[in-house]
Amino acid sequence: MTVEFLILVALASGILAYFVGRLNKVLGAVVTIVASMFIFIMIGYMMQDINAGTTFNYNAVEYMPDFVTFMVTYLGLFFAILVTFIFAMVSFFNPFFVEKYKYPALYSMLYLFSLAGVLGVFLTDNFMVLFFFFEFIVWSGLFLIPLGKNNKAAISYYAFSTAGSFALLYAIFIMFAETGSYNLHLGLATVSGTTEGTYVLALLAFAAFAKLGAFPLNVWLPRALGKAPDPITAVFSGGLEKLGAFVAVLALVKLAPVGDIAGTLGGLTEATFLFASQYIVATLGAMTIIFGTLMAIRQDDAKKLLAYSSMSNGGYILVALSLGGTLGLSGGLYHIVAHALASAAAFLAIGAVSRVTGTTKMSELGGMIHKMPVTYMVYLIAIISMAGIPPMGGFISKWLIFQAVIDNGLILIAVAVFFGSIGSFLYVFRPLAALFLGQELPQHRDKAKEAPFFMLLPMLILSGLIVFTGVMPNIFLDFINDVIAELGGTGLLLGDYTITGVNGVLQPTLIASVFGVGVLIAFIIFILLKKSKKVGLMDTYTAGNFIYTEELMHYSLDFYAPLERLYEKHINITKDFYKKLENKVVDFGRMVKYFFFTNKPEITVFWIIILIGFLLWGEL
Amino acid sequence: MLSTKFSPMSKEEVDRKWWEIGDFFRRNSLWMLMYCTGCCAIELPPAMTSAYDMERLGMGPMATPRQADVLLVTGYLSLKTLRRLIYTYEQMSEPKYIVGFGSCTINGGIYHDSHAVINQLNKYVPVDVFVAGCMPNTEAVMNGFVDLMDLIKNKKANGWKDYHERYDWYLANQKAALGEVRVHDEFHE
Amino acid sequence: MIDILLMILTGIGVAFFGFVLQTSIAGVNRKVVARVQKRYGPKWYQEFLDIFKLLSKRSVTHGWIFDFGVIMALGVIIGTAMFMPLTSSFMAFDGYDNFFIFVYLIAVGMLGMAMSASGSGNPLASIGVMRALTTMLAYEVPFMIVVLTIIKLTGTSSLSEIGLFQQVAGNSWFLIALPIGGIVAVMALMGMLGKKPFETYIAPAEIASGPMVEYGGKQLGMLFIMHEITVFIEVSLFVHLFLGGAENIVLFIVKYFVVYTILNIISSVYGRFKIDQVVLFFYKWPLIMAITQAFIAIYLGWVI
Amino acid sequence: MSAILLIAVPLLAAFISILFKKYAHYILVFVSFASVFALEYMDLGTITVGGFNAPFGIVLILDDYSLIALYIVNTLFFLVAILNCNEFKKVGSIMLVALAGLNGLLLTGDLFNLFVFLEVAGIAAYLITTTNKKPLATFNYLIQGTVGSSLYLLGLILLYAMFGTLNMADMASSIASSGYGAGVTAFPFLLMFIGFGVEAKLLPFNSWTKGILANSNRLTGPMIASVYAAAIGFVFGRLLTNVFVIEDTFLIIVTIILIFSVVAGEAMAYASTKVREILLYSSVAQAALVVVVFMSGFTGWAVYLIIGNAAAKLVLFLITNTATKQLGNDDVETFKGLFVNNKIIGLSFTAVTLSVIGLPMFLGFVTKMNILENMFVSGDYIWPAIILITSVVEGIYFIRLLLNLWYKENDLPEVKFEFVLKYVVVIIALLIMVFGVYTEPVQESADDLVAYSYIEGGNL
Amino acid sequence: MTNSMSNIEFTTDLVESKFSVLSTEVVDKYQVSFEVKKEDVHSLLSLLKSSGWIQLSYLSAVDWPLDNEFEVVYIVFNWDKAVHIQIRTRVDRETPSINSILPIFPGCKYYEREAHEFFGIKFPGNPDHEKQLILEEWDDLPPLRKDFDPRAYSDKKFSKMEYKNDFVNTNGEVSKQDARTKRYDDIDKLRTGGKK
Repeated sequence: MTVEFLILVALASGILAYFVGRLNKVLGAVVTIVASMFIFIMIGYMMQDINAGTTFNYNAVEYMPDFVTFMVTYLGLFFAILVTFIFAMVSFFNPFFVEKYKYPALYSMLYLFSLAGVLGVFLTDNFMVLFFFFEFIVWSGLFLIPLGKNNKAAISYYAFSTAGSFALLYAIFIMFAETGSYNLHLGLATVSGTTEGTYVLALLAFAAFAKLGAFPLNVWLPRALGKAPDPITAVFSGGLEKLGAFVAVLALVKLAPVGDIAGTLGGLTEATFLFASQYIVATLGAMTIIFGTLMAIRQDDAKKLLAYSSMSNGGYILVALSLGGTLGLSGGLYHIVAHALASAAAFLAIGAVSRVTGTTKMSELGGMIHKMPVTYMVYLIAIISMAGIPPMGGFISKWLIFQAVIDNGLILIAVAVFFGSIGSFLYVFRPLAALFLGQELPQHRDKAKEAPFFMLLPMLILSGLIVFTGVMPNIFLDFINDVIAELGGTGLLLGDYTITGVNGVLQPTLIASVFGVGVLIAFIIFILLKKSKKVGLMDTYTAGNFIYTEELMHYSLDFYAPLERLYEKHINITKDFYKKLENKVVDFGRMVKYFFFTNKPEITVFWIIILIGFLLWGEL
Repeated sequence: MLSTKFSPMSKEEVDRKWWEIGDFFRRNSLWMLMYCTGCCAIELPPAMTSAYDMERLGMGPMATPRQADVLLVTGYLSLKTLRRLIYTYEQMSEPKYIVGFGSCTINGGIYHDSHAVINQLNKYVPVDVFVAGCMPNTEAVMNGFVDLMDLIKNKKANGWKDYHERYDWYLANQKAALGEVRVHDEFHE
Repeated sequence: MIDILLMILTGIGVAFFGFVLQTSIAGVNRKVVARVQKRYGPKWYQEFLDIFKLLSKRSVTHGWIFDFGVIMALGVIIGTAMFMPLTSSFMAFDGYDNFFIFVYLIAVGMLGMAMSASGSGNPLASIGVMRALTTMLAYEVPFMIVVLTIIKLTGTSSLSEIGLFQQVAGNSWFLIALPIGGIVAVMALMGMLGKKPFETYIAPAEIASGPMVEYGGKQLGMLFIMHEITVFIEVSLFVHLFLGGAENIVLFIVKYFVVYTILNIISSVYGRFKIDQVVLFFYKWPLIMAITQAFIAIYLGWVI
Repeated sequence: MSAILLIAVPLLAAFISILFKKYAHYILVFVSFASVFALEYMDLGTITVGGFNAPFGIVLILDDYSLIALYIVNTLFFLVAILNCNEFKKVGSIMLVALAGLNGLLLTGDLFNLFVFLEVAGIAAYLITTTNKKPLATFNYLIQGTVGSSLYLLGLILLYAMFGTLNMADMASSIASSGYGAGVTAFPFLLMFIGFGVEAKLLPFNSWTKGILANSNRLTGPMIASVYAAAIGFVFGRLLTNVFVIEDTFLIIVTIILIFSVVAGEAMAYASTKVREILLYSSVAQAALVVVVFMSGFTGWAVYLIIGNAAAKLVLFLITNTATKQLGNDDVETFKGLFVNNKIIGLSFTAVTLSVIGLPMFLGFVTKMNILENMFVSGDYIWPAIILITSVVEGIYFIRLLLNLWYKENDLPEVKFEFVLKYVVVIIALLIMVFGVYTEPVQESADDLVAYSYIEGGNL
Repeated sequence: MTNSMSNIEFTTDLVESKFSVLSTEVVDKYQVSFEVKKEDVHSLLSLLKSSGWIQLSYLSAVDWPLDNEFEVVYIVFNWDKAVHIQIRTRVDRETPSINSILPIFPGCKYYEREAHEFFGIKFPGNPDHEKQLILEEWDDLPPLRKDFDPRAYSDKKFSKMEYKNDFVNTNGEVSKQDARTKRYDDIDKLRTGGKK
């Protein structure tokens, strides 16, 4: 099975989905399920016969240029399996959502086109191919996002993604000018450590930041994810955002870091073992964590909240990858897995709610748990992982990242990392409390019902995997060790069930079983005692007042108001910056228009004279 | 007469034993919900602070009816507060007790002829202990609590059971005085 | 297999010991606080009476999540306590007493309780949860920075090994070795335990005891047990991290008692902060002090 | 067949059409089609007009470069003509003159002759733009065009005084061998550059464009923005590769002008809220880009840039002006949701726009990538950065426009597009897409064109 | 002293110059009372509000059963001059009604509801004035009317403690309760001159 075949399958089935979708909307979406499942399984098969550096050269169709080559590496396969899996899982949602959108057939087509783009990006050794598919994903996403709520989001998505991909392109051309070929590994190896390497590193980092939505290129992410169609949000957060992580791996791991060792900090040296480039990226990653967390705490829209949490988790990935080393790399890569699964599951759960209620605003929802218990459990598991709590996958990666940070003695970065970690409890709890728990609001009481089986299936599979990654992480870490070995590092020391870090041993399976024992004991205590009397949700302590309105008893708006008040004035700096930048461009345009585009020909003559005068003056 | 033979206890007996054990805990850890409607509430601070130190009996104030064991009704009850009192009492988890303070809860006290104040609390909710006086002094209050503990020990503090058994009677009284117990209150809608 | 069973049984024993220890000491402390306030105070076993009374009462439930959250909270906290080393050499699961496990497993307990509280449908409970989480955001970061310093200095995140490190001749307790960090840790511990002035999330007169507003009977009793074990874990963390662990169980109990009593005495003379004051407080001095301490200790090597 | 027919026949037809006024538009269509058709049978080479040999007489050059240029311009002209022949019957004769002028511009090898054709084409353009019914704008255009050509003429006179020749190739070799410093030739070159800059819409000589294009109709829009722009672009290419020597101060001024044109063009388009204004400012930037690419010496890719741009602007202006005529104005607000009921037109519009922005799968992508690649290889790191940054801005406003045109719930604007127009735009869009994917011939021909143009155009 | 007196005089002048005041009473040096006709109340209050009496301190009524009238009292306060003004007006007792002053003092909303609840006065113009405010589910005459007997109501509605006979002191002395009853009866007799 060659890569180009799979890409052609994805493209062809995309076109097929379009035409089927024209006939029957739902059937077109079903095509996406079949195709993405097929591609995921085929990618999975690739695992069997991968040896590092297997190249699949392009020879099937002749009119393409020679440089179109594909290569399956551990790194590429790692990302490809993950993202195609997310695509396959999310595709189950398509038939249920596609009818709501304006162009259902287009939706199905672009969904598969994005999938093709993903394969192309991850499984190539050629920069031009990488860039081609990178942009390909951009424009597929560009038309997917506005199918949701509004199209402003698509514009900022386009602006930042394109800025990112153009930075990537610039870096590619720098390498091309150096080597004369578009080979990815050759190019990176050649510039690594040279002056050009510095620029390439900066540009690739820029691209990664733009794709991950990291500070200061964060504006698009919450907008796009908040407004995109629900399945697309899950795909973006779980899958497409990871393109940025991929580029970050290329930039931070495959290129030698630049700058001096030990960035100095007011006479005290903080980053003892880090190079300046690593420290800068880590600092920006830390800023991303803090901004993402603080913004997520403020959101009222559950999807936007999760979008900001994606941003914050992107910061973790950046911090981990920039620190490098065994712990940093494996922590970063594992965090990619953990976050992809968790955020996809969380977004799907929110999507399932929004399907029956038509809104994702937390202030308009409440008590969904009584009608959608399974969805609630899926969300719960997802957020436990997102907050990095055992026994879910997120804990393993955060444990590794913490150790990497502590091992490097990065105090200020550690503040951000810990802050994000605790802050994530705050924001992930909010949808839980406001959307699923609390009073059951009358406007959704009759409409709401549990999602159908085919929507629950992917959610449950994802939840199962989240738990599995937390209980038996060694299976995944083994593969990550292969990836790290391919990148030229040393992998983690893994026992049968244990993970050995720098300063401690972790036994996730043990934690999970002790967890189980504890819950069992608690359950026995609970069951032995007298049975409780069931009372209604409105029969609560109200200081004796008779209250009949559910909304009054539901605390969901401005959940963290006292905390928000402390920082709300300072939080929008990036947004304001881009707003101002845009205004500056507009002002400049208007100014030029005002000075040069009048209905008076003499103005032009005036400018011509000025210009000639300039020339003569220069000469004299 | 000592029985030498081991005889398995019946279920009722087991329940009774457990109940007695439970009564021991309950009387040694009475948590109060203070419904400070009237002037008698002023007697509670001295009872709680260093002068009389209620905590040595294991008593303490609680914030919500769900957590509390004993409801203190400290003084007169207007119609409006009685509604809230009944609602609060019904929210308490069982076993639960009521202590009525002052003559107002017994016979209306100085408000006996008011159009807005009820005269006799135990018509509407079961009161286990009354503390007489207008207002009762602190020793009387403490004595009332000790009496309540004795009642619990002797299984006589059965007001909450009475409320279950004669609920119709209580409800009829409540309705006669109040009309409807649960009213719509425009400030909470 | 039998090994593992034995280990788990030991763990349950540790958790039970922790519960009994903390509940007794809490009772004694109620007496201590009463004496501070010129009162006589309750019996030393009053806390047991309270808990068993609650377990014996009839309770109400607001739906399955209300019960499930309580079970989850208690269960996870029991599980966490099972990892806790009692002395620096005795623990149920040797080598797995990783600091991060405690910090994060306690969070699961909090999550369970928060979930259950919000599931009751009472807005006061949600407000309480909000405040609890906000408080957590406040105290956790300075504390973690101090612990980072310790882990960086000792090279291990295992509690018992950190304890053993301090027992080596020539090394002093971290409370003394890192005096600024020690002060921060004490403040953070008060936040963790929800002692005044950081008991904002309970605030009985204001939000009717916050998350606990709807609990009565067995659920409240189970939450009390959970609370006692949580306190046990948190105070033990402090003992192991800052007070040189414990060579034997008696020393452990003594250190534990001293720490808990001093905290209680401090808190008994304070009023209560508002929630934003809590956050501002922790992000002002403790955080600066913690960072300063970390720089001094890690990069300048000034450790007493 | 001699290339001179391409100039003579339209001119002749123009005079004939005055006699048969009623059939002028048929003649126009026929002649423009014939000239496309005739290109197939043209012999490559130099034609001396009137028997005077090269440096002294007027020559017409038909090499690969001018052949491609003729193909493009004539085809586009034909499309514009056939789409508008019924609506604008009156300007048939003038259109024929314009065709003659344009063909002359592309063919001529003589600098003074170039001026003549520039005037012919220019006057035809002024007359065509009168159909906008905005006399002031046309007057503005007229004045500026005339100033521009006068400056060109002035520069030419200076050059003639210096080198005594008007032939392009001869001039080039004379300059190379004369030993004059760059400073001396800079002034005449600058005058000529400005002269052409007015026609090529470079800032700051282009204030006429707003008046003309923002009020354009279905004829003038495509005509000026696509056909004329392509022709002027090609001529600019000829001059930049073969005649001008760009050095020192001249280089600085030209670079400033071009950077300013590109940046300000995109910024102005970004600041606009009318569809035609967006398109016209975007073409200002694109025109400057074409000049940049010619200046950098990538003739082949510059040609593709012109092709892509001209085709795109043809489609965009055709659709926009058709819709504007039916909707009354061209505010983006009015246009919102235009494509919801006109999917085919919309898809073509989208494809063409994406190509202009340079997204993959479209011709624009291939062109842009190759230009950038070549620039990098030649060691130029500044222009790629500017191009990429402005591309982001360009992308943003075009995408914003597209999304506005595609997404609206109700109150959709009612616009009818005629059959022929649909065919034309779909075919152009398809071609752009096909050559975006099937890049081999583009790649090869572009590389070849660099070589040919240099030899045959430069060293006659 | 002089200042506050002059404030009172100023006030009196202000009101009496514009309106026909039925009676003026200077209550103390900070308070003055005017009785006006029902028709004048609104314009007078508007005038006062524009002259600085911006706060409606209270609105209530007095029952005059013998005159068969209710006296509605508005108390407004001036923060600059520290003068309270009582505006009194009489309304008919059988169909008590006076237009609401909601447009002048929006804060009167709840006072008027209270007055309606306790006296039964209607306030057309206040859309909420008939909603219940303090007395929930009230089922009798408005309780602050003089013809409402609270004791009878209490006896009717609220059951009393029934004392067993042995609690009652019968050693030839009259119980305090009986004595009090007798005293009340005597007073009634004196007041009504023996008429029932």
